[in-house]
Amino acid sequence: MTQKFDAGKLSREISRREFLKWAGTGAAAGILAGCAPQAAATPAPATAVAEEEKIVNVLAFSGYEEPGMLDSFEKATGIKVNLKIHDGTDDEMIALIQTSPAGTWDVMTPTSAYVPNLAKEKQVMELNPADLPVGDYLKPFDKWPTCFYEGKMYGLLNRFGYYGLTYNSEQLTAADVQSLDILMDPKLKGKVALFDWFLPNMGVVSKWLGFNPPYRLSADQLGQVKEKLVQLRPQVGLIGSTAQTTQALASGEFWVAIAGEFVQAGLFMDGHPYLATVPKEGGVTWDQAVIVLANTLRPQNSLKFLNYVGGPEFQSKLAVARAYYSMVPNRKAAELLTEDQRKLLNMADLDNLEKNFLANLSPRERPENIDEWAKIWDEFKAM
Amino acid sequence: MVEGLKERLGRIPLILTLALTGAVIYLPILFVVIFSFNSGRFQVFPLKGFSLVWYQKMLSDTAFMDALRNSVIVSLGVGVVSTIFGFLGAYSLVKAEFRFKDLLSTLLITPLAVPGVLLAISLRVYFYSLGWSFSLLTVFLGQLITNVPLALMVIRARLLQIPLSLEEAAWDLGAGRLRSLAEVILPMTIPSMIVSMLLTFTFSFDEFIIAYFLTQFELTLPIKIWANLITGYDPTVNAIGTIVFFLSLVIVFFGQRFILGKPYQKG
Amino acid sequence: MASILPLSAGKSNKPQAGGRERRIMGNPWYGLIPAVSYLLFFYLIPVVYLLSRSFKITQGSGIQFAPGLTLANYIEFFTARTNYLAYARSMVISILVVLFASLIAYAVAYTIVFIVPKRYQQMTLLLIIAPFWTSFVIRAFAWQLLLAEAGPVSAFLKQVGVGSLKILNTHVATVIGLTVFGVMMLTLNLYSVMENINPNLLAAAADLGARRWQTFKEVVFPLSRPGLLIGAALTFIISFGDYVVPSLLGGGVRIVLSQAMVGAMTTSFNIPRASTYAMIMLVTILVVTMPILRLSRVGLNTE
Amino acid sequence: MGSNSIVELQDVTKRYGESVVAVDAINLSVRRGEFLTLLGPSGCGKTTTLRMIAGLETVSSGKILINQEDVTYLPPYSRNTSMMFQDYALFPHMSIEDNIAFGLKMRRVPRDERLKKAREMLEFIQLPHIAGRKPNQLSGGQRQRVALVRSLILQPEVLLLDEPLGALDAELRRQMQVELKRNQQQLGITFIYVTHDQEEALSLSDRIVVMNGGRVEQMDTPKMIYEQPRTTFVASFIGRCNLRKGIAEAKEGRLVVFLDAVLGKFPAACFNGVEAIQPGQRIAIALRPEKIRIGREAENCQTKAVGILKYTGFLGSIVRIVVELAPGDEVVVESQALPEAQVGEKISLGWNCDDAIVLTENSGGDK
Repeated sequence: MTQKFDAGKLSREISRREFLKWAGTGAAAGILAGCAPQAAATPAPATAVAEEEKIVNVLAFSGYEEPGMLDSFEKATGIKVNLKIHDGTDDEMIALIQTSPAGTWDVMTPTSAYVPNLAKEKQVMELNPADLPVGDYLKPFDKWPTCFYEGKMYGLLNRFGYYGLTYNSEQLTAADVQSLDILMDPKLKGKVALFDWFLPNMGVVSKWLGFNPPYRLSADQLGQVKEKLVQLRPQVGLIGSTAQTTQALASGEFWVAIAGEFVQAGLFMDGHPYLATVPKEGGVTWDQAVIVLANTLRPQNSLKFLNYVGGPEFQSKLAVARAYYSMVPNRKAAELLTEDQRKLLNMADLDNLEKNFLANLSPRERPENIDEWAKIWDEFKAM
Repeated sequence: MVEGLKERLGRIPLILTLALTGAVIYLPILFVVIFSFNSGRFQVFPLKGFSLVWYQKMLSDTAFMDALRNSVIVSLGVGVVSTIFGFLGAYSLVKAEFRFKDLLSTLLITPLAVPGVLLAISLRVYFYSLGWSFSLLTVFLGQLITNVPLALMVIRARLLQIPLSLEEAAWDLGAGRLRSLAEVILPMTIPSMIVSMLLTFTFSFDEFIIAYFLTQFELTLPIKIWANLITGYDPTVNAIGTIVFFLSLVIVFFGQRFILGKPYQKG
Repeated sequence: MASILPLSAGKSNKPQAGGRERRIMGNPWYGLIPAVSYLLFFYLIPVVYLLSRSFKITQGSGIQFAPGLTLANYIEFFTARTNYLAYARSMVISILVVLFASLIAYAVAYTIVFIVPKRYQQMTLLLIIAPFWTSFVIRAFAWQLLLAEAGPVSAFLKQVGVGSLKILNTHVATVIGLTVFGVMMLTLNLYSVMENINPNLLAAAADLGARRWQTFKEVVFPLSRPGLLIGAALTFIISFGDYVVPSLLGGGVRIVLSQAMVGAMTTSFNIPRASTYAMIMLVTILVVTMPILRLSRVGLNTE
Repeated sequence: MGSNSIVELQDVTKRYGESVVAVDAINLSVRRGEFLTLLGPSGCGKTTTLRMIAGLETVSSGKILINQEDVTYLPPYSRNTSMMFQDYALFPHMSIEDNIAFGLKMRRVPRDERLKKAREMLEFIQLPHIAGRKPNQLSGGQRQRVALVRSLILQPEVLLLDEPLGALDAELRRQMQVELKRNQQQLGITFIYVTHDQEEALSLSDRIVVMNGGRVEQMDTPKMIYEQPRTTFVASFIGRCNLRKGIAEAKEGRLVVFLDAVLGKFPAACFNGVEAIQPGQRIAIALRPEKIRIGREAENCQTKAVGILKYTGFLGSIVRIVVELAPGDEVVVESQALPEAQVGEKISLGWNCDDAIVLTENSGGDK
């Protein structure tokens, strides 16, 4: 479904007036207004720019909240980071903006695939690459296509990774997982675990069928994806949340999952025999971009924050966050990691990353007919 | 003799049910406690080894400590305010007479029959319409909805046990309404106020869905736990769960005198 | 007993016709001001406002409404399969939970009151309800890990050769999770009514020739019915409205009503749709629990 | 009403809602220093009346005067009356001395002074050793005494007692009755006493107000109430009595009463306290059991009847017997000696018309 944003209408808050009229504007409203916590009437932007409150309100996926992540930023700038960790989907993240009074959020971290649309609707602030540490970024992340709209930059890539095969190295060899076809192997019956999130899984299946780009499919091609899923279904023993899937692999009951470093690295570090690879058919990437909302009251603070989270210190910590490991686009950050960590994250050879590693990966996009995709997934699960 | 034996045999399935129910209720808690001491990150058997690492992590995690502090602040506020509101309301319900009293009494307890998710969403829309920002204050206001009626019911039950003649005796001996309230009613209601505080504090401390919808940055403990569980399978929550469980056991056993205590015996 | 009629405050507080009589000690209704005004502004108005939105449709974004009233949301609810399936699931789950929890809790409470020796009774009850005071979210999550196909319960079942457990992410798991909660709640309610049964009544029944079963059927059960009914009503309300357990244990696919409601709010941010679910949830709870509560005569006015 | 009346009720009415009338326009005048008892069955309005005097109950209409001053709308704490409650209403969370000193505390008497006064009160009831105890550590009699002095500490002019002996067992009750009466005489305080126990009322009171259905049936000294009840209700409520209804008729120039049952007929001439009975009027006859003679003694009586002895009960000083005159028509008799007849045998009864009390049917609210 498409998110319709209209900042102008929002700020006018028609419904609010209508509501207050309805509730009676007498004593009731008086009492309520009297004890309203920092009533969030939108202040004039001019004054806001002149003297920004020393805070920045951030809606991010997990990792940012872990101990020590933001300390040096807060100390250096004196800006307090108000952080809300989002535990839903990108669509919900965007919806949350709508359910909060205008100007509540300054920064958020959606999948970059959502950025162009947000830019088109003027929900996000344009960024100047010169203000940001993109110069330190590895290729091609300095010019990651989905961070741009009509040639202008709106998002700063923050972390990324891939969906390939994560496998139990005691049960399967590297040769076994060369191809996605291994998923159909009789010995893996009931041993395949999948995340309950249709876009990456179906993207990988699309690649399996040789469709490239994987998220722009004809009705016929989508039908083939569905058919492939139906064939795969008996092999799949679990479709669960991140926690469940990872747990399932750790238990040794399941041997393989369509996933990359964000699952495998954690398992590996905890001593479970898991490795990850991109099979020959390829895989899809995942990523998160940092954006500044167009109606922010604190653009300067937000830019400082973007500079920090794009910088080496933060990125190197984010790469090995407790929540999940990820690859990071800042070369200096990668260089701060240990040799082992880089190897684990497929970032040992930074110069040839694009050529060797990314060649076979397609960016995770948002298909036009996303509802149909979701429906197929639901049917697949219900089988 | 045969009859007695049969009766005694008839008890066995009942005792088994009790034991089994107890086991099932404690199973998840046992699970949490065990894995809070397991050095491995994932909650799978076999265990990796004994470790206090998750407790250390918990103590050094400022976000958890902030959430704990926020929860304590909100729950204390909810406990105190709902008990005060509950006491005043219960006193009036017991002592005053007015039209539609039955209707009002019923309305006052309806929040207990409305699912939290519904209250949460309605307040989210409401506060949004009023242009309020979401904070601990909105969580506090939201959680009061169910806790004020709860406090009111607990305290009212106690007030109904106090013979009216005691207050009348005080009036007769020269006390006004407030004086008799302070000298007679209040001291006799204190046990129920303690129960009310304990209950509302713990209900608020554990409340998830209202807090989830009504706060922005200031997380309460259940939201923090939820976020960690959904996104990061972090065993630190096992450490927290274990500590919360044992602390509440202590509170429950300390408070049992009040919670299950015998009602007022006539002087 | 006309002479004590007005004294039995709360017992027979019939609204005084006219209410013109002056009360010498005043009429301290004003103690209700904080609670009532609070609930008016933060409960009644928000809930009524939310419900009223169910007769609106959005215009543009979810917080702006087209003028006029409409039944479109209700029509949508009753014609879209996903919606009425969600409703049916909520209903079936809640009924099953109430049924199972009532049976188990009844046996548990009965055992505590009539079989466990007197001095251990309170301790046993406390042990059964103590988990009430531990984090609901953590417990629900622990159930998720326990019931997982890769979890310990499944491992145990495999060990004993029963086969693996495939119930997580189905509503079987939801029913289990909610039943455990319902058992605690019902046990507490049932204990308090059963404990109040005068033991002389049981002795009298036995003396009059009733067997244990007959005593139960004729004396214990009728006297404990109010506790059972109240507990069942509360369990129904919680099962029907809970969001956490169906989300953590039931999987995200075959959603229940509360999940549909939260989804309408968070994913599509469609307030009218969310409020339609809210209205339907509230009406259902009212229709189901009112007769139960009436039957057990609870409520503040008739204790 | 003279100036020696301390409490006066003028047309005092208490209504609950539209339909229930608890007290129906009663008039009372209580004399200074007297022991006045409100007597009646439960629900007759006696307690409500007492509570209206105390100020614990509003008056629907009418007026209450204490010392000629209108107190109808004064709150209880502004009236110079004190109440002693049926359950004593001792504050369970306070010690005995704090309970007794409570009234003084409300008058803001300093702590030392009020506790001294409380101990004096405890001396007065000879219980100085219980000062520090809590009410639930006392016996029934002790509680009763404490409640009494708690009410007396403010030196009220009128003490209102709401069945204060109701919770005690029979022996203690008699003891406390004596003590109450002695205290009242010693202190010279006006007592308004509510009870449903007629013996208690007869033995304690200077005057008794018999109430029924919210109305005053009769207000008089115990002797007059017993001997000359004015209504069938009073007659049957105070002491035992055989009550028979009938009709007065003119016969041979005299009034004769034909009773509905077979007790017999009475010549009108010997009726007590009856001013004007018209022929055709429905009346009632009340006969106290001790006025009926049996066996040989019955022979000299003005009216005689024969019945079957149904029951004999030995009560110590007297014997109570029941005689059936006709199926369903039984008479209770109290005599000093056992009857000669055996149960089931015929026995003759007799009485003099001076001993019969004649009541006109409209002379009181019959239930």
